[in-house]
Amino acid sequence: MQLIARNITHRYGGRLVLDDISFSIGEGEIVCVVGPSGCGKSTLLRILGGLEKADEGEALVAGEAPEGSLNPLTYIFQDFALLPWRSVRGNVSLVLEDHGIRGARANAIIDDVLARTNLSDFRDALPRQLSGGMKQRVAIARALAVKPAIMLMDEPLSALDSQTRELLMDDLVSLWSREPFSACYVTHNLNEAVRLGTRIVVLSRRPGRIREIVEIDMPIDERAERLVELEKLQRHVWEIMREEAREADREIANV
Amino acid sequence: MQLIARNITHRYGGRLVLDDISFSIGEGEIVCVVGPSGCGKSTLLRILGGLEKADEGEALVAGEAPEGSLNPLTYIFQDFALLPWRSVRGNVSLVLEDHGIRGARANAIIDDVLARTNLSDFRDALPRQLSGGMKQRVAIARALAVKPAIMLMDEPLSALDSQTRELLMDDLVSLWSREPFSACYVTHNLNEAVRLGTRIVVLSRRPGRIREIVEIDMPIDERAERLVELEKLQRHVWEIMREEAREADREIANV
Amino acid sequence: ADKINVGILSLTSHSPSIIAEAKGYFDEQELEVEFVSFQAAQPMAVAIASGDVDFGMTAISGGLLSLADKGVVKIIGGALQETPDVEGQKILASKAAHDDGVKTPADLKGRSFGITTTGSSFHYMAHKIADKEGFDRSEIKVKPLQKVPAVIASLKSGQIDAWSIVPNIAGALTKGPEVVEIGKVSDYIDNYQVTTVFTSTSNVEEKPELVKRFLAALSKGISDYNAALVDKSMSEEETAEIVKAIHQYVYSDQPIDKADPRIRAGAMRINENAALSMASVEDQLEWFKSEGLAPEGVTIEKLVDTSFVEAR
Amino acid sequence: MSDQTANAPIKREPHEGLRPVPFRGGGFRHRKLGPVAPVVFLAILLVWELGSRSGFISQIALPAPSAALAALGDLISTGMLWKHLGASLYRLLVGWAFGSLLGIAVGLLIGLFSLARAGLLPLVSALFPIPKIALLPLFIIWFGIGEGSKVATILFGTFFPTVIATYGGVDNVDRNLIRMGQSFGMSWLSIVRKIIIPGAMPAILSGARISASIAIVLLVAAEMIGAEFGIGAYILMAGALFALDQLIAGVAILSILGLSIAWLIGKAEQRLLAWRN
Amino acid sequence: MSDQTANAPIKREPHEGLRPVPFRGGGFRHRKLGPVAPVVFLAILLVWELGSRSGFISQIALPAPSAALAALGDLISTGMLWKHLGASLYRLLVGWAFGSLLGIAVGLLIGLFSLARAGLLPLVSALFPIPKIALLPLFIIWFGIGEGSKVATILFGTFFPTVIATYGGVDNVDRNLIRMGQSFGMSWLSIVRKIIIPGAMPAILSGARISASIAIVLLVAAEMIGAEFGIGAYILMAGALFALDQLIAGVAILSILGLSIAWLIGKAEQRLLAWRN
Ligand SMILES: Nc1ncnc2c1ncn2[C@@H]1O[C@H](COP(=O)(O)OP(=O)(O)OP(=O)(O)O)[C@@H](O)[C@H]1O
Ligand SMILES: Nc1ncnc2c1ncn2[C@@H]1O[C@H](COP(=O)(O)OP(=O)(O)OP(=O)(O)O)[C@@H](O)[C@H]1O
Ligand SMILES: [Mg+2]
Ligand SMILES: [Mg+2]
Repeated sequence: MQLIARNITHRYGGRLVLDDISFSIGEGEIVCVVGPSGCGKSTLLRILGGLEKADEGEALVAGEAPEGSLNPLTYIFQDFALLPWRSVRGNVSLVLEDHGIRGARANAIIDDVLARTNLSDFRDALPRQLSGGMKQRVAIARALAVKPAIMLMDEPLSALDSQTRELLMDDLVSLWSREPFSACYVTHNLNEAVRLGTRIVVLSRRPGRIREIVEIDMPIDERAERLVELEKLQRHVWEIMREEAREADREIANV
Repeated sequence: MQLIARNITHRYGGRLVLDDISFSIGEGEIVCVVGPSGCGKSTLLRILGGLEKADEGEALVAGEAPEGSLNPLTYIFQDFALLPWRSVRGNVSLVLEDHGIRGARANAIIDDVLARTNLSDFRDALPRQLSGGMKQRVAIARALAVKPAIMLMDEPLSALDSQTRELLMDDLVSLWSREPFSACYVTHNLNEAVRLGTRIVVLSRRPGRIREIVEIDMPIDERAERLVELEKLQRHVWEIMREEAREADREIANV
Repeated sequence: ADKINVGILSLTSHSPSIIAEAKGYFDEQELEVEFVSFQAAQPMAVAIASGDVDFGMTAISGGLLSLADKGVVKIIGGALQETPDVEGQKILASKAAHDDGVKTPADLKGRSFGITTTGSSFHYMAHKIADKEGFDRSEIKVKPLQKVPAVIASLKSGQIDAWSIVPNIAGALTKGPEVVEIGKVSDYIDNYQVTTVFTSTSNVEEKPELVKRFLAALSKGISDYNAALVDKSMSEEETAEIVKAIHQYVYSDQPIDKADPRIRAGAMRINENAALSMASVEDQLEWFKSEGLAPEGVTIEKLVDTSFVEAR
Repeated sequence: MSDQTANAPIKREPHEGLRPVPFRGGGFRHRKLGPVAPVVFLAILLVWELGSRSGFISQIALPAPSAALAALGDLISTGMLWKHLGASLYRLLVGWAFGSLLGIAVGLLIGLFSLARAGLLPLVSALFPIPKIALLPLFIIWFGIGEGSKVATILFGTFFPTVIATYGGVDNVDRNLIRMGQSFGMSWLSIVRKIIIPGAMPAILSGARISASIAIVLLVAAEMIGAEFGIGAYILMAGALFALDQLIAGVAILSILGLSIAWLIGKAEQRLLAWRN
Repeated sequence: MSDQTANAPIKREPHEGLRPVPFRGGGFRHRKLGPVAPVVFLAILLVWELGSRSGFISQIALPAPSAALAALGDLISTGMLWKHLGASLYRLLVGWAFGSLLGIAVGLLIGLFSLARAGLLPLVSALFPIPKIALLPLFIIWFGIGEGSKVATILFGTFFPTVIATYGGVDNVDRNLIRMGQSFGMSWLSIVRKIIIPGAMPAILSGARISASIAIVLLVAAEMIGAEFGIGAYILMAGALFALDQLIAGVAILSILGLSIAWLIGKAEQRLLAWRN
């Protein structure tokens, strides 16, 4: 399945937030969207996943979702969005219940996704007992449980400390290497973008416009060994963005 | 002035948090303390600044504070710790008032520190109107206003998004280049540590013990051009810490 | 047997119906009686209007007149009445006021007078004193204090100057040093019909037989009550029997030996056969209207049904 | 690595089977529906009026709104409204002001000193739930039947919630701000004045909101004792005379009074807490 | 770049003028001071008792605590305590249970539907501040003099705060959790059942805490209407007889009742909200 943003423009209360955004996400591709604070990245991702309606333009899908996909477009949120009153397994089973999957079938799926995210020992823990990194792993497990065609990830690592972020990036790479998934990966962090993206969509500050789309031809699972090359690429993207970021940071909220 | 940690050991409710930590911070040195979550970095910094008493060992200072230093040991906090009901200048003047500095003398100091942190245009803004990066700049301006001998910085950049972090790191480097300050800089982020530290104290996971002290001989203001060398150093520190970080992340809170 | 609810207050003056029940007079009339206790007369009147209670005894108040005006309750007989031959309500002054020159009710000009609520019988008595002593009603300052105990506390602590109340409470109060008796209500109001028997209009109109049977039984209770407690013409055993019956509802939280004298002290004459003094009722109605405490439209016909008892 | 500039034609867009992403983000959001509230109010009043006129709602169960309005009109035309309102407002203001000031003072003590907390807090918790009407007989003895007992009733009623709101507010002041103050060597008094009290202000104001509505509820109880004038006294008199039209009129005045005070506190919050969003 | 292994001797430590960093982190922390509260209670009781015995506190101003205790003893020995408590608890329980259930239902409506919010919320805000004692005459007509009007008084008193707590709780449910539910295609009902109601539960329970204390306060007002038994009726009767010892005993019972209910709700919170810290 492919996801296509076609000329998406959006306003909030008359204020232009996104201006004519078009790009596409192909099978097995991770498209990273980077841009300064408040440039509309989260809004764009909400529109792509059907949680918000664009003022102009549209989000389109093409092709069939893979066999057995319960929720083709599945989010992973920055703040994890776990129900604090449900255990790890309860949080995963939550998204299966509405599809009528319970009992042994649910258990099989839950066991599988928890094993893939190294969470088997934490089945019965409550979210508050887990570190941030573990919480985000639970959210990833929950997303895997519905067999998504495309994952929509809104700064999945930015609530984590940098060491945990490093660990989770490794986990994401190894998940992808075993079974490549497609994703739209929104982030502030250029390091994440160059480590995970097959393509990087660079947005300007608000109103978000596409400044540049950078293709990265290096296979994702080789990148850990080619950090010096990536460092250069990251510098390049940062050069594009530095002034935008500085201006965005110095904006004063007129509240 | 120098700051010395001598055999500091600390417990919370019987649980060992810091175990026999000793190091020293010389004039004009930035000592970075890195370690996994919950290893006691913040506790150590509180002990160094006299906000908490160590169970064993002690924090010592040697030498005189520079002329006119109102508060030799001055903190910069992760969450900025700005009073939301005071404007930017009100937040800076707060720390002068108790020293009886008001009126024209206060204004001169405030104008100077706001200029040094590029905040002159934001004198009258309230904290809620500012981005995270600007807030931390205000906190830095406030710290500069009391002419500290040594700055104690507790993850000053970790509440910021990575682009803003990049910008603020540049600012810190240029502040340091113009007038070198001493600091104990606590962080999770190895990239920050290798960019700013004259020395890196690497702690193990809780109970925090010194795993290694890494000296970096490269001048701080040359590092932006020698990123590839730093990258290697960062890898080295990460190798020391990776397993510690993974274990710390997988700890379950027994609450 | 017909089931009826009778509202009572925990006062000795409400005991005729209790006696009638204990002695089986209601059974004779084939009435099955359930007593409902109230803390104050006002809610009892409302409960009769709403049909929760069938019969009750209460002083004529603004609330009762308002309900009569709406055509939901009617007075059907008289109960407590001030007569020259028994001790009646007393006018009391606080010690402080007494020392300050309040020796007779005539001195109440410009003084404060405790009442429970606007339009209560206390309010009426205060104004009657003013009328008779020839000063303006507004010169006696009435203080609404909601409840009898509040008035007592205020009087004892000298925060109000005067009050009027039934003799047993008055007697208990004047025993202490804080309160002095300065007069009698009967000197100011002739044949004061203090309380009346009343029921709902629907009972009067739809079940006059029931009302008659209730009054018949009640009358026998009244006779026994007067004989035992007011005239004291009954044998001591019979009296004790009656006091014991009353004790079920009055001062029931106290042991019988403590309650007994209090019950006896609280007795005042109740009109035989529930006879009603129309003159007094008319006077009261007049007063309420003149003070604007009763709706304009209420008339003596709306208020009283004289077909059940002797009206004099 | 190849770059692609903005607005260049999108490559690789597939042309078979394109369909829009289904929308699933609806609901759980509050739309503004302007004139619903007045319409509902008017509808209720209309049904009530018609019910009363047709006799479907019995006179003794509920007076017609027009009757209550007429009673209100009487109050205004005779000028009694201002007398009643004036008396009640005076009691409210004095009782509430002193209750709040005392409550804030005690709340700060409890919030700042461990000893005060250990000694006073259980006392406050034990006395808070005591219904004030139960104490009226005592209040008469303690404070007399003049303004004293009325003001005291309201004062007691507002004191306890204010204490609880205040110490809760102090407890919730960001510990990091206090630590910041200490780290800059600020004096104890400076920290209390410049950090703790402003930080507790939102909680104190929302406590004021609660205590104001408690004060209005207690007005009726307070004016049970020897009050000639006052909205509570007016309601009690109407109840005693079973003048339901006046009763409803009095209750409506209280309700309006409550809404007005809430509105005023809202304004105060907007000014004092302008630093919040 | 040179490495230095842990616990190697520290280089460059200066030896002149070494002095400890001054401590400045004291205060603003709550120490546990175990037995202060009981000591304060006992001290107050003692002073009060001695004051009463010596005549310093007038008998009519306040009875001695021993007298109140004796009255409580009488209540227990005559077995009346259980009769009074039983009657009151029944009213509290029924009134509070129905008030809370209705309140939660209406609160959910207001929280979930814009139309209900626009129509009902102003009504609730207008009716909330009406003092229940003002309505007693009407309650008698509407609900009779039996248990009906007593339960209704408590029901009305608890209904409004529960509505407000519930819709506030629904409003404060993390919007991101709702968005998460929608993004996984959960049905409206599932989102309400599995996300919104559990998310609003802490607010609902703290609303229950408030409404329970309101219910106890209203007990006295409720039992003004033709109650033979009940703690409120007992207090009213004691007030009527000016039996201050019984009055204080009754008030103490209410206070204990309030604290017990608060404790029970605390337990319920611990169980139902075990997922919180
Ligand atoms: N529901 C909304 N109503 C009104 N304005 C909104 C809403 N959501 C977002 N905005 C505004 O739209 C702009 C873009 O917001 P968005 O959250 O998409 O940015 P972002 O790029 O994700 O920012 P960040 O990097 O901080 O996450 C911001 O100025 C924000 O204030
Ligand atoms: N005041 C306190 N009382 C009890 N335990 C505490 C206290 N402060 C910290 N701790 C515990 O001490 C340990 C170290 O805490 P500290 O905040 O110093 O770690 P840290 O290294 O700063 O962690 P992080 O990277 O998450 O900021 C943690 O396990 C923490 O739970
Ligand atoms: Mg965002
Ligand atoms: Mg820390």
